Amino acid sequence: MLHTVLFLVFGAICVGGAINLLAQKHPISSALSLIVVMGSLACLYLLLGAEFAAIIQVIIYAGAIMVLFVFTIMLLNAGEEERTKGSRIATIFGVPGLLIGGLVGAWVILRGSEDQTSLSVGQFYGSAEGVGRLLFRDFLLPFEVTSILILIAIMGAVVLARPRGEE
Amino acid sequence: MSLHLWLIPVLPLAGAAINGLFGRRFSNKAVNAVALTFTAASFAWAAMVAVRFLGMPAEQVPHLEHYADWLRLGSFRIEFGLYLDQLSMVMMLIVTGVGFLIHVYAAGYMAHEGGYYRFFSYLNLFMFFMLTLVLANNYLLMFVGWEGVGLASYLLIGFYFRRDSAANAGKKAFITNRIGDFGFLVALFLLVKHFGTLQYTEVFQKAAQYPVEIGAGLLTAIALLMFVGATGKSAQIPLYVWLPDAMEGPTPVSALIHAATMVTAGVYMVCRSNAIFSRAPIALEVVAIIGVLTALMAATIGITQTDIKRVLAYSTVSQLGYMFLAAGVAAYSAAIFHLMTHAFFKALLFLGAGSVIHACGGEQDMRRMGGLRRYIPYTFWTMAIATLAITGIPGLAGFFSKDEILWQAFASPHGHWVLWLLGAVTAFMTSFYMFRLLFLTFFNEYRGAEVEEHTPVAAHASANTQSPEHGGHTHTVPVGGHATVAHAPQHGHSGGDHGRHGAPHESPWVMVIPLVLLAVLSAVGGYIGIPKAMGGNNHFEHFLAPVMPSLASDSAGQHGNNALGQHAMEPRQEQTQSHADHQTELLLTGVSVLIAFAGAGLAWLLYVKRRDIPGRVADSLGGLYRGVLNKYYVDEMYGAAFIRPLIGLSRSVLWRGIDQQAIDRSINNVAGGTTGVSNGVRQIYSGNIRSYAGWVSAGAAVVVFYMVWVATR
Amino acid sequence: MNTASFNPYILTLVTFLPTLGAVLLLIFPRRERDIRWFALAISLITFLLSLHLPWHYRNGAEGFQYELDKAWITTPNIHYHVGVDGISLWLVVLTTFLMPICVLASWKSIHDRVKEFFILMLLLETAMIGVFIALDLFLFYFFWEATLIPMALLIGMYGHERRIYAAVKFFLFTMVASVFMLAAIIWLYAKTGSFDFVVIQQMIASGQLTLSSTAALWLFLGFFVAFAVKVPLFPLHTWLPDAHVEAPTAGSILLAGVLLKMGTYGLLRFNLGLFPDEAHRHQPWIMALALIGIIYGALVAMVQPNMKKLIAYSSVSHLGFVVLGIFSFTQLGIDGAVYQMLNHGVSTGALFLLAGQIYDRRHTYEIKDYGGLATHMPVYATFFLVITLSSIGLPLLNGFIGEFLILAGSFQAKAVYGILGATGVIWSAAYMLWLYQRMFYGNVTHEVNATLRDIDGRERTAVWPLAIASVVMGVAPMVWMNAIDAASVRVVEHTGGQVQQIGEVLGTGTPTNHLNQAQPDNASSQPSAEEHGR
Amino acid sequence: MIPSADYIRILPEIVLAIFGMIVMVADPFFDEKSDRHALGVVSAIGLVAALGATFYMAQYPGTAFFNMVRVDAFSVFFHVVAILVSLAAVLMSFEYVERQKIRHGEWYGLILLGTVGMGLMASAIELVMIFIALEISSIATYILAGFRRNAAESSESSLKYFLLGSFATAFFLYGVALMFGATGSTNVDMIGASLRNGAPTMAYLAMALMFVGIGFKVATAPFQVWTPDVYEGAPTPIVALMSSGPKAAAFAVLLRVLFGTQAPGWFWLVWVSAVLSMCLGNLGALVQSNVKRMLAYSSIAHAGYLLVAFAAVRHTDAGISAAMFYAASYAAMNVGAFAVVSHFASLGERYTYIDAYAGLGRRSPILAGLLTLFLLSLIGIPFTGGFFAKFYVFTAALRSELVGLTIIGVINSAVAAYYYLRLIVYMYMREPLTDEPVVPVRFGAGFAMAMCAAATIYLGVLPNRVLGYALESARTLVR
Amino acid sequence: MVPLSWYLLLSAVLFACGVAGFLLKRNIITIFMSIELMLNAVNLSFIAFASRWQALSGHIFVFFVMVVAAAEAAVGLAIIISVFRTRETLNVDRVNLLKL
Repeated sequence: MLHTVLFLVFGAICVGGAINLLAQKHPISSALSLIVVMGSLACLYLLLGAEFAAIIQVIIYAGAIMVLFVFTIMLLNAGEEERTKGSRIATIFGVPGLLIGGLVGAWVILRGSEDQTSLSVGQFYGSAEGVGRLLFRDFLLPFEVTSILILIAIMGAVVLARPRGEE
Repeated sequence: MSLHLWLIPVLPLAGAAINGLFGRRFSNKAVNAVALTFTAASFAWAAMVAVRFLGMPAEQVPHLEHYADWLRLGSFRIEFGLYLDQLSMVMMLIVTGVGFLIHVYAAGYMAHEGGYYRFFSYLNLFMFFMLTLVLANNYLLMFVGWEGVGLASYLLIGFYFRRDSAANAGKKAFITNRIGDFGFLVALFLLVKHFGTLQYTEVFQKAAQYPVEIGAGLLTAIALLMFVGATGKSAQIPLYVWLPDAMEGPTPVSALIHAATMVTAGVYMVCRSNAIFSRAPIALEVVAIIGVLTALMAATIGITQTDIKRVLAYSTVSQLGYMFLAAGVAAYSAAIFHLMTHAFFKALLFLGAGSVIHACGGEQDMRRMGGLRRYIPYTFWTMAIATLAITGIPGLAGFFSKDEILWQAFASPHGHWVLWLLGAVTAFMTSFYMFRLLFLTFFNEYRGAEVEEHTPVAAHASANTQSPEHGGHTHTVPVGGHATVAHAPQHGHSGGDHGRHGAPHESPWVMVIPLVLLAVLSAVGGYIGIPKAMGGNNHFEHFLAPVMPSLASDSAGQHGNNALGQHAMEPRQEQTQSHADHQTELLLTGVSVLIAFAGAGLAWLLYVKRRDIPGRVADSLGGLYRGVLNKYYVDEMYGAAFIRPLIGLSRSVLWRGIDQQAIDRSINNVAGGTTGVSNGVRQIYSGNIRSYAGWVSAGAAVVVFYMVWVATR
Repeated sequence: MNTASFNPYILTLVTFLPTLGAVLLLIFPRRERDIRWFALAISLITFLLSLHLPWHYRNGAEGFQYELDKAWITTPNIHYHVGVDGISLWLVVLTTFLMPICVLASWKSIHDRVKEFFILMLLLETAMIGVFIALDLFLFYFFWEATLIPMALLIGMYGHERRIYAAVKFFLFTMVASVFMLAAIIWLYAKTGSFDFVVIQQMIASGQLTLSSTAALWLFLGFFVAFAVKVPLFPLHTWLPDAHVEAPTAGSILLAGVLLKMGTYGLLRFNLGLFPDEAHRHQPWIMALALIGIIYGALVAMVQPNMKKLIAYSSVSHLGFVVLGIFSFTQLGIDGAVYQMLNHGVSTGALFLLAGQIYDRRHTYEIKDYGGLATHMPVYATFFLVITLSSIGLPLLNGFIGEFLILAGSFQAKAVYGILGATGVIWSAAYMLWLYQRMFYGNVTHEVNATLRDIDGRERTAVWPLAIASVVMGVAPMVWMNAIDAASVRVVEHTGGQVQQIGEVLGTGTPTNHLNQAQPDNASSQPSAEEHGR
Repeated sequence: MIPSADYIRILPEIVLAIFGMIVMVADPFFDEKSDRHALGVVSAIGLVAALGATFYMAQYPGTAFFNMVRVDAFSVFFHVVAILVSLAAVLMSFEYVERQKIRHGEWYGLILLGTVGMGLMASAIELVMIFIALEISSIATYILAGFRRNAAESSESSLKYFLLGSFATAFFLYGVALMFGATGSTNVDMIGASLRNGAPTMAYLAMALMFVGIGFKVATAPFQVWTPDVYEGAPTPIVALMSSGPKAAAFAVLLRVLFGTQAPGWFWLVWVSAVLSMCLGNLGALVQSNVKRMLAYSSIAHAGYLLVAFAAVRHTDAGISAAMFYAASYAAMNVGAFAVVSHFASLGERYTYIDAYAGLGRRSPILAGLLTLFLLSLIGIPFTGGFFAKFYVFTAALRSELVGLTIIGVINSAVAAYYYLRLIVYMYMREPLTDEPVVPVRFGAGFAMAMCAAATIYLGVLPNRVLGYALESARTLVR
Repeated sequence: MVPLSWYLLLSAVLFACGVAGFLLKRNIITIFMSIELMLNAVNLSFIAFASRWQALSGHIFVFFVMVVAAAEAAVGLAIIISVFRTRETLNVDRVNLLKL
């Protein structure tokens, strides 16, 4: 029962934030609403017993990534976005496509889970310890490989964001 | 035993080759020597062969010689092989003999021409092909000669190729012949398809298995198609148009090719194929009718022409008509007989005309001649003989042959009195225009200088209007400068070096001797064929009989099988005899003789006594006269009906229309369309990220939808 | 030498010697003179080597000779399988024979990028020979495509004003068409698992591979289109005039002399060889197209203002004859067709050669720019005359044999084909003689022409062989025919056509009313066709 | 506790990573002026070493790191392709980076590290692993695409590639998530096992979304739209790289996902996508006058041809081997073409428009000859790799009775001939606009071109070995 | 008791919002944010499925996704900066040098 309520609340916040992200003209507001979404998602993770995930969701996403975003927005002092008529395709093909795809997907999801596996708080508990075991044993290779990914990202950031002229 | 027949055609070929390849470095004498030697040798060998042939026992006739296979595909076999029987022997002798004489004549006539070696190598080449034609032992080899002589005449007519009229005439001759050859070819295809062979012997055997066709059948088809070929080669309606133009060639050529030999090839072919023709009465009828009509029509034109060579040309056409008339009434031997005599006197006439032209320095218009008998007696007398011969004055060659034809036209089972009548009318005209020629040329006073306004329309202007250095009457004498250039026409229409002097003069002896010899031949040539009616017993016919057994429609059945047998002539005898007797024959002969004299008389009246009449007649007849004068506008008709439309069609419809518009345009349109589509497609790549995202998500939607549909299907 | 051991490799040698030469040419000679001489030498050696083929060819023997069959690629199962029969034998020799002449023809006329030119020529030679000797469909297709590029480059690099248009048109026409052939070949492979012509032929003939009627139809068309464009058959011929007009002399010679033959050869070898029944089914309209080609080509040729265009259209007409002969399914017809291929190679090749020689002097192909040439260039005029005559099929010259046999054959097949085809003899005479008159007779209209010098030693050396060939081929056809006939008889038997036998011919000869004989003769001349049809 | 064999099974990646870092670290030690050729050489050596490592790895087939990667013929094949492509890219960068004044260290480092991603894509059998590998190679190429920082086109192409790329990645990831939800596993084999007994609808949905993601990476319609822009703007060596290496790897992933999991129901998807790609690609290219862009369109079309092989489901091994062969030979000829273009484009990539190529056959016969070879191979003229590639594909299709698809493909390849030919025509039949000499080819680019030419011809003349190996690996894939 | 499908629906909605954002927003950074939103949506379904299958691996995936997202963010923002440097705009519709 409580679970349901919490789900509805955070779910509502999520959706609201997402929609707000779309609705807002100024990137900053969009960024903030995205942070809201992430926060409430973290809560939903908790509901699903994913402590570890919830935490890093807050730390990495809300903490690191979104800060980076805001930082960039400030750096480029991006203003209100102008509603240019750049692309008809996006509206006449993209949006209907999105709707169709979404509906079909939703239908599948509803239909796909006839078994109605319903979840409740604490029913499944993903402890950091368990995650750690799994991560450093079965998923060792991906974990190591992500280091390369990060390395690439760093290099890229360095190369691309370095101001002009100094080659 | 082999007679080495191959030498006869090959010797001239050798001559042609030598002159053709190396002649340019030779002196005229050397060229002469080569040309004459090889022709003479060929003639000599032919004569020897003839002698030995006559000595042969009958069962060895026809004498076949096979040298090599030209084609051997399965059972289909074409030989290089020669075939000697009475018919081909006669032809061979005529060709080599007359040919040799004309070579001699030409040696003198062309003495001052450029391109001497060319001329003689062509002439020899012609001899080769002509001999191949007459000696071949199968139709394809005959066709070789057939086309070959066409080629030779093309080259020789176009000998003065710098004159467009000459070039045109040559082309016209060749193409017209080709039209005829088309018929011949199809005939050959029929033979191949149904007889599977082209060898004379086999073809005749197979043909002999067919009865005489009532109605039109295979043989009729073959015969008619062959006759189409003949009309081309022998200048019969409707394909005669090339022959008059062929007079553009040097006169010896006209004599040899367009009078004596080549043009008779058609007659030879019909007679050679008598085994087929005799079994196709309808075809025979057609031949006879075409023949007589041609004779008549040509004669009428001949009356009006004023160019001496053209008169002779039309007379040739009409004489050929006679031959076909004979062949058409299945009197093949008569046809060949006339062919022979005609070869003599017509060659003679042309050579004489050549000598006249030579004398008048290249003049060909009879209206500018006259009174020449004082200047060139030999020519005059020989030509007089020839004229008498052709008009059929008794005692001369033409008399017997022509008389035989007329008689057969009347009496033969295939004959009819109408044919005879038309023939007789033609005979009248013949004698009229021939004597007209004689009188205009040799009598009265020399009109060399002045131009007389005798006929409103320029007679031979119509023939060679395109001729640059010859404008109608006023025959300008060009600067003799390019006479040194290899190909300047001398005799044709422009007085060359030796055409510059006033008074006409007799030709050199090399030209006169052939005249005399031919005169003798045309005088006595007829005596080998005196018909029974006149106490002779047609040796010639008996001689040829084995080659061309006649079979009247009724007795075809029993004679079919032994068609080639020796004794197949008795029935013929009784046929003709049964039809009519000597009295009728003599009567008709008398009539025709009278006609001949009448024509001569009229000519004498009009062109010696009362020379004002022709003009008035011409004026009074007006349109008709002009029509005849312009050869019934046949050339123009052909031009308007076939040639120009064809060219127009090809250019505007086929080429511009279909090729460039329809096909190419449509292809280009396809290309253009593709480019258009391509430009349309490129609009997808608009460069806008959100559009791209739109495409992606739309695509994703489709994919998702499809997969889910598959899943839940 | 011990020919027995040599035989299997002679074809390979002949084929790839030019390539070798091209490679050497790429590296070794620098000066243009050397390049020319080197190319000439290579092509001559190739020609001499190729003479080994007819020399040691066993006329009687069945099937292919000088055969070499080596597995080359395992998946797909592609073999290097080459060999010749009486048909391809002479086409190979024709190719090698024309090549030195082409080299001579381009001796002076090519002065820019000489090395590339001769390299392309030699590569082209390899490809062309390969087409004729390949017995593996894949190999065939490879060589087929390989001829395309050098030719297109020759046209595009060394041609005249509109060369690019012509080259691209040529390339696209042939490319697009041959793609269908590729599809057909792949389909066959997918079905049979083999590319080997002989094997596939066996499988189809023995019914081991059963083709549904639609499949057979599409396969037949796939091959047919590719070949029809190459031939070229009306209405796919429009690339030919452009290509010829723009191509350099040597290019035209090879294009007319050899490349077009690839089309007819393909029809004969593959369309008849693999799908006899289909061939019979489609005979009528193909014959009709051929006839249209003959007459149409001739008529259009007649009104061309441009010498080379005229000759090009005359080729359309001549190859119409060839197709007519091939699809008559009669021994005579096919013999004639094959022989006509050779003739056309010689005489039209010669015509283009001569056209090129006059072009070198005046740099125009417009007929109206000439006239009266005979006066100042007698030798040239004589050669031109001989070739003209051979191309209009004068007896004792090569053209005649082919045309006569073709027409006789098609007449056997169906009278009307023969008759309509025979009109060709009239047309050809008309346009060729008219051309000759306009160029050589009359007075010199343009003063320039009076100053032209007659053809020199090199040019004569180029023309003589062709002139001689056209005479010899006209007089002694059996030299070629012995080999050809054996092969074409096999084709005819395979396609159930009519072999020349008096017996059956006389069988129809019951002497009754014959004039309206079209129907009975069809019935009699190709009963085998009907039963094949079923 | 982890057997040493496992390390051998990722040896190439290890080697590449090490060399990548070496290069990256070494860069600062050069002072400004000195030329950093050494870096290029080192990374080339690294790639060669990785190649050796690959062959060594091939001795130890099997899975490693708890079913994260599997080494089998399949993965080895794509390892080799990817590494060779990167090698060619590195070689042709020698002069390029000099000319464009680009920092060597990052450039080579990114190429090497990106190659790690490709290698892992080839051998990964775990969706998450695949995802990460995919990201590695993609992110590396995003960055490399934007390397000509003072060229607006470069950064724009980088942006487009990045945004759309991550957009598509999200789809892929969602697919992975749903697949995980549907089967409870992300291991290809286990997924296959569970799908074999009845696939839930969600699996189809997942498959669809993954197809979207990978389809984007391999640029098949309708997810190909980004290709021309990105290729046009990116530095040419990188275009050469990303149009062959990551693409080949992505195809490997697609093969693993479609055939490894024996996922159902995607046949018509592939069919339609193939047709669309061929048509849209070729039609777009027809009127293209920018050579790089033209090649981009053509790469779309080629992806289409490649998908035709996927559709040959009746004879999967034939189809898969055809696809692999196609990927290999396409890599060869495409990289070769781009190598020539990149060399000819010279400073600031000026000469990428077709007019610049007029008379190249005269100005620099060698370059023109090579480019012609590659173009002919792209057309599919026999005795070039391109021919056999198409040939196998169509044969496979026909053996599966896909006559219609084959016809469309064949017609397409005929149409395509036009625009390749156009370039040849320009090179040989047009007169050059300038007579300024073409920059002579130096060792690096020369070697790259030679390598590609050799490969193209080798695949065209003796395709046996490669195709045989492809067949073998195909069989390992669909055990 | 919340049925699993609710979570999934929620994640689907969020994903859709992300897509919509990409399609409709003009500011490059916002677009990038919508991509992040999509990733988050995916994460949610991972977590949900994890608890459905009682499998921790789902959580691991979330971890990796975040890592990747971080990397992407770093690179992406760098790219955006360099684009801004050259084009002086963040409006995606104005970034269209390369077209057709």
